[in-house]
Amino acid sequence: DIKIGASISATGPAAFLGDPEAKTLEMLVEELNAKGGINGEKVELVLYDDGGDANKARTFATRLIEDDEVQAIIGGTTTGASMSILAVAEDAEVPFISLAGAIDIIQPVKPYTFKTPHTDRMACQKIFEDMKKQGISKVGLISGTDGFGASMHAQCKDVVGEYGIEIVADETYDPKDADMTAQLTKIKNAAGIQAVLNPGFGQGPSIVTRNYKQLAIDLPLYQSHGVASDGFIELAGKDAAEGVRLPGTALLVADLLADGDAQKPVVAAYKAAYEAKYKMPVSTFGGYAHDGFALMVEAITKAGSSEPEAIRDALESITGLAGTTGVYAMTAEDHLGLDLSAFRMLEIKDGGWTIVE
Amino acid sequence: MLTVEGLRSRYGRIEVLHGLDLQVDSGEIVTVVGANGAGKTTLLRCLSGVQPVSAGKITFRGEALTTVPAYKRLSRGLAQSPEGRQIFTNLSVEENLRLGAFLYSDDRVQKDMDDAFAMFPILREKRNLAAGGLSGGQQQMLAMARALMGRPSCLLLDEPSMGLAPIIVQQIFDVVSGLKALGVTVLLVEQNAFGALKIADRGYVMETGTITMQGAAAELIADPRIREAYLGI
Amino acid sequence: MKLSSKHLTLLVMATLIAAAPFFFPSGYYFRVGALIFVNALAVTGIVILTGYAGQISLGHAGFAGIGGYACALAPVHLGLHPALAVVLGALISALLAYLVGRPILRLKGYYLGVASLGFGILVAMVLNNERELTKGPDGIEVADLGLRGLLKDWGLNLSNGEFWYAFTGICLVIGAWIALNLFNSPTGRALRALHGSEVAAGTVGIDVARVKLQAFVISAVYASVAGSLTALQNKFVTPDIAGFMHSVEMVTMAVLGGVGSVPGAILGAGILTLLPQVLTVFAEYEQLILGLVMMLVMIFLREGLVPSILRKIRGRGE
Amino acid sequence: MSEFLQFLFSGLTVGAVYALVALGFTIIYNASGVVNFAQGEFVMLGGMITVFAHAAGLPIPLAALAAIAATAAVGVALNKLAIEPARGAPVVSLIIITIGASIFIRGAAQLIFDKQIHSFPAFSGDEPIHVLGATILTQSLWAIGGAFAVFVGLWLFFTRTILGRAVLATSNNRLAAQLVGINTDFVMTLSFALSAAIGAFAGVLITPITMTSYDVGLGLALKGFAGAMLGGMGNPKGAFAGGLLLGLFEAMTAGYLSSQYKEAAAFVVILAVLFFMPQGLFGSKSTDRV
Amino acid sequence: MSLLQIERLGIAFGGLRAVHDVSFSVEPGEIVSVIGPNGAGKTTLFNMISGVYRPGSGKVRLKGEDVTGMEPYLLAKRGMSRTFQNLQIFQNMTVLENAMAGFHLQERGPVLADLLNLPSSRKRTHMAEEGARALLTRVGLDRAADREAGNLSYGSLKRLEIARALAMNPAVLLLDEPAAGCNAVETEEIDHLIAEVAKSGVAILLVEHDMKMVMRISNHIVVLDHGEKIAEGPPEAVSRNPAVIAAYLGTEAADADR
Ligand SMILES: Nc1ncnc2c1ncn2[C@@H]1O[C@H](COP(=O)(O)OP(=O)(O)OP(=O)(O)O)[C@@H](O)[C@H]1O
Ligand SMILES: Nc1ncnc2c1ncn2[C@@H]1O[C@H](COP(=O)(O)OP(=O)(O)OP(=O)(O)O)[C@@H](O)[C@H]1O
Ligand SMILES: [Mg+2]
Ligand SMILES: [Mg+2]
Repeated sequence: DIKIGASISATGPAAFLGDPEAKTLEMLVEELNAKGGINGEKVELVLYDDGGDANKARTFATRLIEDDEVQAIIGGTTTGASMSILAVAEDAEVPFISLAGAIDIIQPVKPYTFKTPHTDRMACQKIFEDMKKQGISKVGLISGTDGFGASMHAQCKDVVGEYGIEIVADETYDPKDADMTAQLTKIKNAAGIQAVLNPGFGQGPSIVTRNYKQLAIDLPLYQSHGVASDGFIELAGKDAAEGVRLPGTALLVADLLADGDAQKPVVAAYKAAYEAKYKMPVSTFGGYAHDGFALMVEAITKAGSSEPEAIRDALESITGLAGTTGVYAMTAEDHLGLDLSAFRMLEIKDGGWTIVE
Repeated sequence: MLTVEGLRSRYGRIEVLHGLDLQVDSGEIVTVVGANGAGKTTLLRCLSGVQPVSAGKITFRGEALTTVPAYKRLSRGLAQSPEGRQIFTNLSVEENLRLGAFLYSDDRVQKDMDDAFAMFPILREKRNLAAGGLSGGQQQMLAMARALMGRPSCLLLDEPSMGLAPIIVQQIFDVVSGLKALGVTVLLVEQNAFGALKIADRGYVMETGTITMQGAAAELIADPRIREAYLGI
Repeated sequence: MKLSSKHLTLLVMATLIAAAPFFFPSGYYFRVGALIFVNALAVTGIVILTGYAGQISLGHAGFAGIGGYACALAPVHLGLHPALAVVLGALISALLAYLVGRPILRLKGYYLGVASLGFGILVAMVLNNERELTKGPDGIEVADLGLRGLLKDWGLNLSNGEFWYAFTGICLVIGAWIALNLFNSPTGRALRALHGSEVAAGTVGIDVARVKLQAFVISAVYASVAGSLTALQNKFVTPDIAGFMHSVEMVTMAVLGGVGSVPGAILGAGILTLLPQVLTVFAEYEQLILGLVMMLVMIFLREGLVPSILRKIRGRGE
Repeated sequence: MSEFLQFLFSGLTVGAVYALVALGFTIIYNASGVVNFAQGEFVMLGGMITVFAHAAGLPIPLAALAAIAATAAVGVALNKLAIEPARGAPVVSLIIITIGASIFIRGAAQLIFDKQIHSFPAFSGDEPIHVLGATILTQSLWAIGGAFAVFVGLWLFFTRTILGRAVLATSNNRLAAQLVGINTDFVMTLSFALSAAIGAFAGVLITPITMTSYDVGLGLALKGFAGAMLGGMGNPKGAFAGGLLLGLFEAMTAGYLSSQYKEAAAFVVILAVLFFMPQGLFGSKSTDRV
Repeated sequence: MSLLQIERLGIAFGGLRAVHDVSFSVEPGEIVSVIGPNGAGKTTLFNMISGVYRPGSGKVRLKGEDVTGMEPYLLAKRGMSRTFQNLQIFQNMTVLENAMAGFHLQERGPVLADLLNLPSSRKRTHMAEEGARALLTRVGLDRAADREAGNLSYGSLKRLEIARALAMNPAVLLLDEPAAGCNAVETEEIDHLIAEVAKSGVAILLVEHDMKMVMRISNHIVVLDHGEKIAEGPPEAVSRNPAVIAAYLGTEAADADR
């Protein structure tokens, strides 16, 4: 048997991300084994819930490697957890695919660590690219202080200059805050402001979006990929969400993809299976786990062995693998294998998603 | 009226009452005297139900009381003015008294309160003060008054004269005697054995958890053993 | 009798720590052991503050955070050896405890709880928000302690897990020894006295404010060192270490084991560290069972594990 | 001016949320001296049960009533199954029981419901009310009004009814309370039922503003606790004022200083207040003498 | 210069003048009793002298030094010690440890020595334990030494407080109703103890409602009523003072019967 370990934040502050990830992995393993496994070998998934706690994640990583003796690890919903796991995995030379956003995970490149989600930086780039196209040069930021929001906030500030855009207001909110009108009022009153960007996930962005409408702020509102799910539209309300733009993955707009799109069959199949099994809409984050698992399976199949080093080498050589997030092309220097084209700029129209190109 | 048979009680593993027998007849004043740590307080706590009984039987007005929860005993007619006063320190004096009559909401409550104020005028003066701000003796008066608010038919008093000025001690003993006239039965634990025995009908002497002597109050006062051990004469 | 009970406790502890590895089926158990020891060390500090002196803190994780981040930052920015960073962290924690403790220790009960909570949240917030320095919520890497390498040079080759097991185990025994010393010392008696009655403590000459502050500082140092050890062991630290949940966890461990008892601290830490590890097999039911166990322990062993069990044993003995 | 007004509205909205949670602590605290850390879970249950009952077809008002009743039952169960069996345990042990209960309830909610974020429509629509250039949502007015109503109700309960005083007596001196004929077990049960119901009521009122999910309890409990302490634990006046003030501090700090450190600022204010008034704004000093 | 000198001491709670303009002094070896009706202000007076309350007016002088409003622990260092009307026992400690806590000023030392269990710390603990055991024997609690203090009966706790206060080897000792809760015989034991302590040169200030005891052992009596001093003098004089009889003793001289 092949043992794959996973440490995921199925509960805790990042449960919103981790829960669909855990569900996805469980579903995919089941599917795979039903189809006969990898090269005839069944796959066993050892799944732990680290609650988003880096310290716990490290313990589970140790447990996966030392006690469960897994051949590879997927997981690390949050960046902190991923950083903890990768330290253990690198030490023990076990391939590890992270599901967290930060670029630090794979930069500098570490031999055994890979990741599937786009980086925060790419999301920022995608957004600023779109803004630039719209002729926007002065933006306000309102970010969540959780890991996701803070990390993206930092990356956005880092790259914003490249697009000739200036940040004229910079506010934050706590992920549990109930009302952001105070921050938004300040942003609204910032001189020359042309658009607002809200990095964050969970209920925060929904509240921001509602408050945005409450204050009748008449500027384009950009959200991050952190809210790329149907739930966001529902929570923020159709009215308030109207016109919001965000960088999303193919998964969210499965139906709208062109027929020739390489990702179309993959996202359609995943979406159908997941929604049938769990009776809830897919989310971008579950998609990360889907891709991580697909990469791992592909690598093990290609390697024809479950030797860690062979898997690692195989991972590095994967090209053209279509996932929900994008089409992966790993190299020895690039352990992510995605570029900006994987993101699609989406806009909410009439309570649904549309692709803006 | 109140009968105690073979009462045993313990704190954790240490038994402090080793099979007490005691009886109080209706309308009587009975006093219990004994040295520090003899178990007098424990006995009263058993009677009011705040102390678990490990063996023995308590009967009150012909009904078994042993398993009746503490809060129901007042409605059966049993009130206690406990050791350490146990007033509601955060509530006002008036609220303390009102709670003494928690079971009642009729007009008599106000009348009883007026009586209490008449008995201890200082309490009227301090009626709105948090009871914790009272002096020690004033708190003792409040504890006594609160017990009376419960309209007991049998009153358990644990050292009611403690910390009171001589002039008030006298008054307390007068009040207790007066209760008798109202038909209230009293079980009185006192360190002021002399004063207690003077107003009591009968008395018990308690030593380390057992009754060692009992009899008519007058006899006990005269008994040289008692005079030496408890009255200091 | 008193003296021997202290030495007996330490002896039993040391023996258990030394003997347990013989029963470990895999390296992972060393990691769990080390986690238990580090937690127990922090909880021992709570025993001193809450168990002895009766003061509640809901912000002690703040000190753990300072200890942890001292190890992350001092080697990078000050060029300190990580071992010295532990000391620096402890000193900063002690200093902060001294400064914060002076005003807040006047408060009582829940009011002290909320004030210390505020302190913990402030620390967590700085760690979260001062990205330039701390790299924010995602955490920061921590230098290697280097002791393991040193031991290797001396011919003692331990795996990472084994090393941290041994090292934290030794730290715990020392920490427990100190706490047990304190219990039956003049200062310890002063602490417990003010727990009983501050007014009476004052009238026998105990400088209540000062002694309380001493307990606060000592317990802060415990938390700080525990935080440092966590960071060094993980070679990574996130602001969670200073989070409210971590503070609550410490207090819970202390109360579960028996808040005035040093062996209780270890047992409480052991249980609450192990339990989630065991419960992972129940996946979805983990939280449910964890909550249930906490309630059941407190209902049936209301003074906490060790004191309640001791009472039962003694009860049977007599 | 309109800016200030907007900050004020924001603060009142948030403050109403905190005040509602803070008020929930009052009764159990007054009956037992225990800060019930599961109070936040009551708020969560109020919101979640309403959401799911609504999804199952009940109209919102009915769903809300069902949620309040069910949560009150959970409160009673908590008392009967966990608090009462531990009677006589030290207060810290009881607090740990409530923490255990909060973890337990959260775990159960995650199984029974789900881990998604939910909400239901505001009672009177999403059209904000405009006042001098600032806006406030009608749901905020519901929350503020609800908090005020609960505050008045509690205040009357504790100062005007004998039962309310019996609750205070129970925590002040349980032994004496029994001696005057108070059924302290019943008082405890009642307190848990009322506190839980208030919590659920809060959950119903604030969910359209804050949204809800199985894990919102802890954060709410924390803020409610801080608000209650600022005002003075156990006093409904304190809970109401403390909660509102905390919300206002946060909004004003976010508006005029830094949104990053708004919570820090709020805690600094709490520390400052406690420095001068160690019992909170309206807390009474313990009068025990030596 | 008296050992303890009270000068025009006063305090008010809200509108109530609990103590007003009270002056007197206590010499070494002297027993001064303060008597008066309930609520006269005796305990409040004690609380001001011992630093538990800060006086509203007036001065307290100890060994000639102005110690008004000083914190209790500082007063303790200067030789003042007291017991409480509302018992203040260290419930979480054993009887022996309660008494040992009384030796705090003698046994305290550097915290570091205590943490590391240095010989100096052990020696101090040992010293306190010896002393405490001797004192417990003196008040008749030696057999209860290892019991949890919270488990003692009321009367025993009173004595434990006296032992703890004596442990400090005080120059001035304030006793607030030491005999409350004790029967006549037990009261006499306490009598002897107090007299003995006084004989060793300690200045004793006593509040007590047991007139027999007060008359027996006091050198001097101060009578308070409504916070003011209404009489003062040797026991015989005070007990015959009509104002004192009216306010406090009552006409029925109950004690005479005994
Ligand atoms: N809470 C308790 N736990 C353990 N033992 C106790 C407790 N309370 C009292 N005792 C013990 O029980 C015995 C009887 O105590 P009790 O208080 O009944 O005596 P008492 O006769 O009222 O004495 P006093 O005259 O001093 O009030 C004593 O030995 C006392 O130490
Ligand atoms: N903190 C306070 N708040 C309000 N009133 C107080 C406070 N402390 C004392 N008093 C009042 O001051 C007066 C004096 O009280 P004190 O305790 O000194 O009397 P005492 O002479 O010791 O009486 P007793 O003999 O009953 O112990 C009392 O009327 C009391 O109610
Ligand atoms: Mg007694
Ligand atoms: Mg007094």
